[in-house]
Amino acid sequence: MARSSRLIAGGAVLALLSASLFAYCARAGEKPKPFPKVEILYNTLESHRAIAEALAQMWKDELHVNVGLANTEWKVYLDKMRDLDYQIARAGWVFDYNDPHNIFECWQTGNGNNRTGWSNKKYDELIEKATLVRDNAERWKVYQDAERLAVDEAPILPIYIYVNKNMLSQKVKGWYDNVLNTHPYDAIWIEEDGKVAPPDRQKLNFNNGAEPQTLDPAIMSGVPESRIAIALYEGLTRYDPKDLHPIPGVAESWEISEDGKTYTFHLRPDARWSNGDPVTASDFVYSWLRVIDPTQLPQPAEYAQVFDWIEGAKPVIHGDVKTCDPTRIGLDARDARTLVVRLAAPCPFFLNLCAHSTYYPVHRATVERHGQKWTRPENIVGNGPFILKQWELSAKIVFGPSPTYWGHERVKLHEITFFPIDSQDTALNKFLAGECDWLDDVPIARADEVKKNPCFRASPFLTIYFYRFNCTKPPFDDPRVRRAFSMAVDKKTICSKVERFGEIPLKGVCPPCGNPPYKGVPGLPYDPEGARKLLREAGYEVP
Amino acid sequence: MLKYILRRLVTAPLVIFLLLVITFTMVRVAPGSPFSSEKATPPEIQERQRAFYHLDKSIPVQFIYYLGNVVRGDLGPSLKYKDLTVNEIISRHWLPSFVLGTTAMALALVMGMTAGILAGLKPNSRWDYSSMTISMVGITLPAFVTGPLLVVVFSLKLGWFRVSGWDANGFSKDIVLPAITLSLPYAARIARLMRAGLLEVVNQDYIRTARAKGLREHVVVLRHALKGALLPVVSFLGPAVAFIITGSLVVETIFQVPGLGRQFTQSALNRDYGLTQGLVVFVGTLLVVLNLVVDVAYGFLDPRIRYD
Amino acid sequence: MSESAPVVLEVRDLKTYFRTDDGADVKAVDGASFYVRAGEVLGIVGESGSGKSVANLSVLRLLPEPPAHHPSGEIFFQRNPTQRLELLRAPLSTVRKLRGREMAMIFQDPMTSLNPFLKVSRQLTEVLEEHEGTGPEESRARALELLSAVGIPAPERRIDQYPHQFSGGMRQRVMIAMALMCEPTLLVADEPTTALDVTISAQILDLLRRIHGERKTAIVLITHDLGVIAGMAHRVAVMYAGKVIETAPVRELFKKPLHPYAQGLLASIPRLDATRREELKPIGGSPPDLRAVPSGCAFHPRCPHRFEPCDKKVPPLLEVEPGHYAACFLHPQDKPPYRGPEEEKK
Amino acid sequence: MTEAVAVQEEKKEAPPRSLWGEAWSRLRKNRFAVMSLAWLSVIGIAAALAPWIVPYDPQHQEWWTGKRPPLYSHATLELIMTFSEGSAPPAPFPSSGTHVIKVKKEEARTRDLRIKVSHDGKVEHIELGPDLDADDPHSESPDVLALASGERIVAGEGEKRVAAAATTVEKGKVLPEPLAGAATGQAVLVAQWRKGERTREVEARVEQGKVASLAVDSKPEKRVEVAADEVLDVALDGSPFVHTHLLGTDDSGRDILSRIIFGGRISLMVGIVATLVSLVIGVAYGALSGYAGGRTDELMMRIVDILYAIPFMFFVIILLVLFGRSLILLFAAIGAVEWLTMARIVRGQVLSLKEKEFIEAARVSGTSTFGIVFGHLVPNSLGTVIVYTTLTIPEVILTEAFLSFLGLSVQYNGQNLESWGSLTKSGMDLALGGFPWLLLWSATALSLTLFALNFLGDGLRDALDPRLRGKG
Repeated sequence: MARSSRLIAGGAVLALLSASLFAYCARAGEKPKPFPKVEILYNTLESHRAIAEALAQMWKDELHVNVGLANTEWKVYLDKMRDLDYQIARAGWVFDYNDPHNIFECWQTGNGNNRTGWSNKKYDELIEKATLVRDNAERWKVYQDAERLAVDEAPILPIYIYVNKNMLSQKVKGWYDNVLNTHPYDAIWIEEDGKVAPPDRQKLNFNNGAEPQTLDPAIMSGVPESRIAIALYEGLTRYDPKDLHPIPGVAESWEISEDGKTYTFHLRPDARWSNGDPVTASDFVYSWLRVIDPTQLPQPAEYAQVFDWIEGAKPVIHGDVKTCDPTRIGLDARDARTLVVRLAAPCPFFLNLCAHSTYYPVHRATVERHGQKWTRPENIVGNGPFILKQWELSAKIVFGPSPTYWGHERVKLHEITFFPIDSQDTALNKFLAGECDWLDDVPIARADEVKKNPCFRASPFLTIYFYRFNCTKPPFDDPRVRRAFSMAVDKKTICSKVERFGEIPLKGVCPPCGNPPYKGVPGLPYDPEGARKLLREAGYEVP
Repeated sequence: MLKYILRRLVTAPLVIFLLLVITFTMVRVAPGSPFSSEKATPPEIQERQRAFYHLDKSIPVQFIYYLGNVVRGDLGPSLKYKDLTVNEIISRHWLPSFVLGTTAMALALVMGMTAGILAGLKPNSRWDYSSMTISMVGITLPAFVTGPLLVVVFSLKLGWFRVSGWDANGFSKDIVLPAITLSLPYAARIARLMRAGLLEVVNQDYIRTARAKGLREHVVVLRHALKGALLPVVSFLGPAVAFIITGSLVVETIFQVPGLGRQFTQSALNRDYGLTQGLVVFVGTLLVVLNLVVDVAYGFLDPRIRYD
Repeated sequence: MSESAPVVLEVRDLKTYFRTDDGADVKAVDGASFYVRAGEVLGIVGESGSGKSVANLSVLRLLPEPPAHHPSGEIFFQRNPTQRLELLRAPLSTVRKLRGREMAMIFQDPMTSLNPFLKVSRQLTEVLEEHEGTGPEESRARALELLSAVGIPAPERRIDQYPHQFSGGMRQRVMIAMALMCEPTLLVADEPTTALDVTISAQILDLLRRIHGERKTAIVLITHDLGVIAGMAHRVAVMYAGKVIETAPVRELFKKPLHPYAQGLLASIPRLDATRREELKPIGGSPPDLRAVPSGCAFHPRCPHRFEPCDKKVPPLLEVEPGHYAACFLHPQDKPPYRGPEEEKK
Repeated sequence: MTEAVAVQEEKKEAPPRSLWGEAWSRLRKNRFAVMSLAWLSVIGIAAALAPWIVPYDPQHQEWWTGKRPPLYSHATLELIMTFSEGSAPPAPFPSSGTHVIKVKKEEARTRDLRIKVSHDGKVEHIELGPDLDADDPHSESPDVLALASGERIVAGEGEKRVAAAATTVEKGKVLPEPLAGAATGQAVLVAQWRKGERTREVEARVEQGKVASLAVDSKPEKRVEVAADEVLDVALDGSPFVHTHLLGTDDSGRDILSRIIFGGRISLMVGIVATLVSLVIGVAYGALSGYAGGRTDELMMRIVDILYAIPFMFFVIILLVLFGRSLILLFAAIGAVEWLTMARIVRGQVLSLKEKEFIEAARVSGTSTFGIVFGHLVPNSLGTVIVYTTLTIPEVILTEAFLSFLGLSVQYNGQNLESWGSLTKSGMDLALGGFPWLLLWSATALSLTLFALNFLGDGLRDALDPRLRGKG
């Protein structure tokens, strides 16, 4: 230690000397300027910090750039992103539905989720064009052109594709790894000794990670809420438990018009609310209008823009038309069992949207009778496979099977308990003690221990981790600089050493998704030498 | 005495009003909006949300509006938990905090006073050193270390308790580990205060008088010394009780107790203005009342104090 | 006072030292001897720091040990005609049983010597309950009786009050009542009037005198006030720097003090019976530092008569006149030394 | 014990020892206080000199050596080193133990693998470097590894480049030739570094601890310097350059000892500066309030009561959120909260002091109010203030630890410097996963320091408060 400390001391002196010499030379020379100090913005979490630290070191080692870290609290971070008050900022994107459009639309000029200041007319046009293409394979080609543009200009630094980090008790069956980490409860059952367990032991304890903010599908937005919503409600379509393609839900069949703009849904006759009322087409019209028309909901719906696709809805949602005239919205309950939906533009993934929580129906009479209190356990009426039995705030929410659900014979689970445990350590301990059957996340710090556990299930997750560059301010207004920074990052090391669950390095801007799977373009390579060269080209001094 | 209590109760609303003014401005000046989220919401919708919660008005108008509701006992809506009002959130979370807090405090008193008396009676003895060393550990180890360690030993290894959980009906085995974790630092502090108090009282003239009367040592301690030595403990208890029963963020997080403690920081981090303000009003009121209770208890302990 | 009355308490060559932090000893009492007979009032007089209180606290073993310790000395207490106890070496539990029951103590400051947190009734009755096992009602009756005996008006009402509701004089009366609860054979009054103002002080002394008259309790009266001694004591012991330097029947001492310190003390107080205006003469210098007591006679640095041997040798306590002992080289050194009450009788 | 008190008063007059001198001598007798003082000095000096004494850069990550136990050694070259013929290389070299061999593929980009070989020549561990296995994300530690012919191996006995035939390396088996030479032969260091645009190689042959021959790009050289950030690749045969991590490494391969020393810097700085802030505000406020007395005093104390009712953590969190997470702000925030108690204590002291004669005297002699308060009252209550200060510092350090739990750790100069609190917090998470030393060291450092501060505070109180003398 003594010797190495002397080494350090000597090193520090020499480094200082060489640095000052360097600075002197740089000032004496003419063109190449030293690279300014760069700050990485990230928020609160330990894992974000670990990645930021890794990036800082890589940029320091490979590009000789002085990098600082700025940890901010979540809401401040969001503000800074919105106001483009950052240089490089960490970001993530959880896909709302299984289609590349979900991420590609983000980088269009003026999209609220862009937050990089990057704007490329050609890209915008390509994305617009893509929505008009009905065949997915054809559509993918358009996206690939767009992705090439995005890769080349590098408004973002893609890092990796998440993996689902589920811990699932081996007695839980009918649960399948999938890219949205969505697991319909009507498919799940509990097995004991290789046989289906008796009904009184068909119990699933799940850590949902947070207390739901609301049980009203119209205004819910988060993952914990949607996990509860798929138990309580059912949309026109629902997800196939294995590969998540839309399968009949309340609608037993549908027809799509030639131009892809008119959908005619036929509702199943045995669809019932939990109070026994039939689920009708006008229930859907009421529920959807409730979201579209801002005057109807007590609280504004955060996710209302998912209805933008429906004819006449967009101007109402975005306030361009002040009063909502229901007849001008493309919804038509032709009879109790037929719903006709007209879209403003063909939406290739509209059937996926129909399984989204904002598209779930609500029971009109109940909502009108109880107002804001309709979601209380004593009032709530749903049409899903389960009904709410008990809700202890911040402790647990308990569901039982709904006897009026059209497919109630399929449902095997007798009881589902959702815990709102926000401490991953506590949740993992709870799982290890057998008090919980399924977790959807585990603490990174305990990766080594978790990975040895046979209950651990890792699978690709349709969520990406990336960094945004602020393309409006120097030095990152220069695409060469952005490319250089991207090329100096060893994603492999980050995936295997910083994150440790087999995260997959993300090359382009979009992970494989959709049906048939979208295959992205090759991204920027890991090439420190090339990165240095680019930086020099951009006029910066690189030793 | 009654007059004194009344006078203090009259000034209480003033204290709470000031508290409210401070928090009200602080949360609104703080950067970040309650409605910003990772996925962008169109500005029109955010505008609509602001209007719904009256956040589009000027701050004084908002304040007057809010104050009117508070006076009527309505703490308004929560901005995050959209189905619930602040009144509901507080009323459904305070009990676990309260039960846990009082249990922990009782535990802390028993452990702390025992250790403190043992140490104070025989200063510089083995008893003194061992109980003071143990209480030092209690003070110096943060709850986020002791809590998980207890879980590992008693839940995972021995399987005596559940890792987390809370019985809605109140008491159950689940309370043991969180109560111990929560009580340790308080017990330690009480032990030290108790010891110091005893050492001070034992040198008083009236203790010599008691000895000169030929009283047995335990009578001297329990009857003559303890009451005086308790005074510093009691004045510590005032704020301590308020904080312990309004919940400990760390312990509630580790053991997932559905209490108020976590709401406190979470509401601030979420910019849930309504809940933050409501909690401040609630805890502020509690604090004022508890300080009053402590002062009155002080009066009972020390007959020399007169309130007029 | 008859010389044949039994000796209740005898202190022989008592040394009480306090160990300080740096290991040195503070010699608060350094070889003091005195005794008191049944029914007798012994006055102990001296400046602050002369060791008079410490000596008596040692008698009741009320000093915390450590730091207090006793390199030498014996303290004999006559419990009854047959039982004589040596207190310094007796188990503390035995001494504790004597406290309050057979030896009671009244302290200097009535403001701090009563427990402010307990009602007067509690503090009185607990003595009886502790020693005699008397029931609460009987104890209370006895307490009431004593409270009226010590002159507290409306004892029925006042017994349930707290000490802070009493005036200083009243508190000292309570202290006295407390000391008398078990009818002790020996009462140590440690400067009982120092903290009180003059009129109250006179009342308390009256009370003590009356109690002594009625109950014939042996009293050790510690004071720095010779006037108090003159009015109450039968015999006097003068202490200086932890030693008794002169002891005599009260009249002898007032008539003819032998030690220059006692002479100085007498000269420094106004005498009510003085026939002519005398000038008050304070003693020069200041009391010695007990960690470094002057060699020889501790008083010699302040003594107007000091001469050759004073700073070399410690003068022994000798019977200069019959029954009048003094420790000073001014007096002939061939007199018999002090040997305590037993020797006297022979 | 009136006599005893009198004795003490006399004692003070006789040998003119100051109150502080006496307190100091009493403190010295308190074994715990002395031990605490010693520990605090060690920690304090270490923290003050942190940048000069830490063995490694606390922020430098070496991901391939994460979460290693105490005393773990590994090979890397990242320091500036001067080699000259005949002298000893600048680190323990060679030593016995395990070996790391690097193999380079015949490609433009640097790719490497590490084979850890135990002393008996068996392969203990095979690890792939970045990008070597780009096609398979899950095979980070293969059990068997095949090396194609034509891949360059930058290691070997006396040779720096061995064109290997196809070779298979297998866990638990003896290393095949020509790799085996690396494990047994004499020490040869091969380093590549960048000088300007060129990549150069230095080869140092070490025999019996001394550099026997030196060559740069195969040309003999007497002396050569290699700077840390220029090193591209290092291979050692025989024994590795030993980097010993006394307390082990954390999950990113950073040296724990260095991090703890730097952590102490943050924790102590937060503790001391925040306490000083509270001291300044509290003393001034309390002294003025106590000296003014009457209605002013009552009003000022009422304000303190009101501020007491503000839930403390909430206040700090809001402040941190409001103004960003700077270290300075944390000081101010905590200090601004902690001053309340200080003000009450000082006020109490001043209330009792201001009735004393010397204040009366100062007033009569025309000293200004300011002069009386800060010239007489404050200095005379210093003892109590110092005691309280030593007890406030640990409180503040714990508060900072608590904030770390919330993820509100502080930032300074754009670096994430972890305090003991946040080291303990992150250590706690990892400790549960089977890496106890990650918790142990930081928790021990934190606890011992808090221990010491508390003991010192107690010792000071006993030393400064004569009433407890003889007892304490």
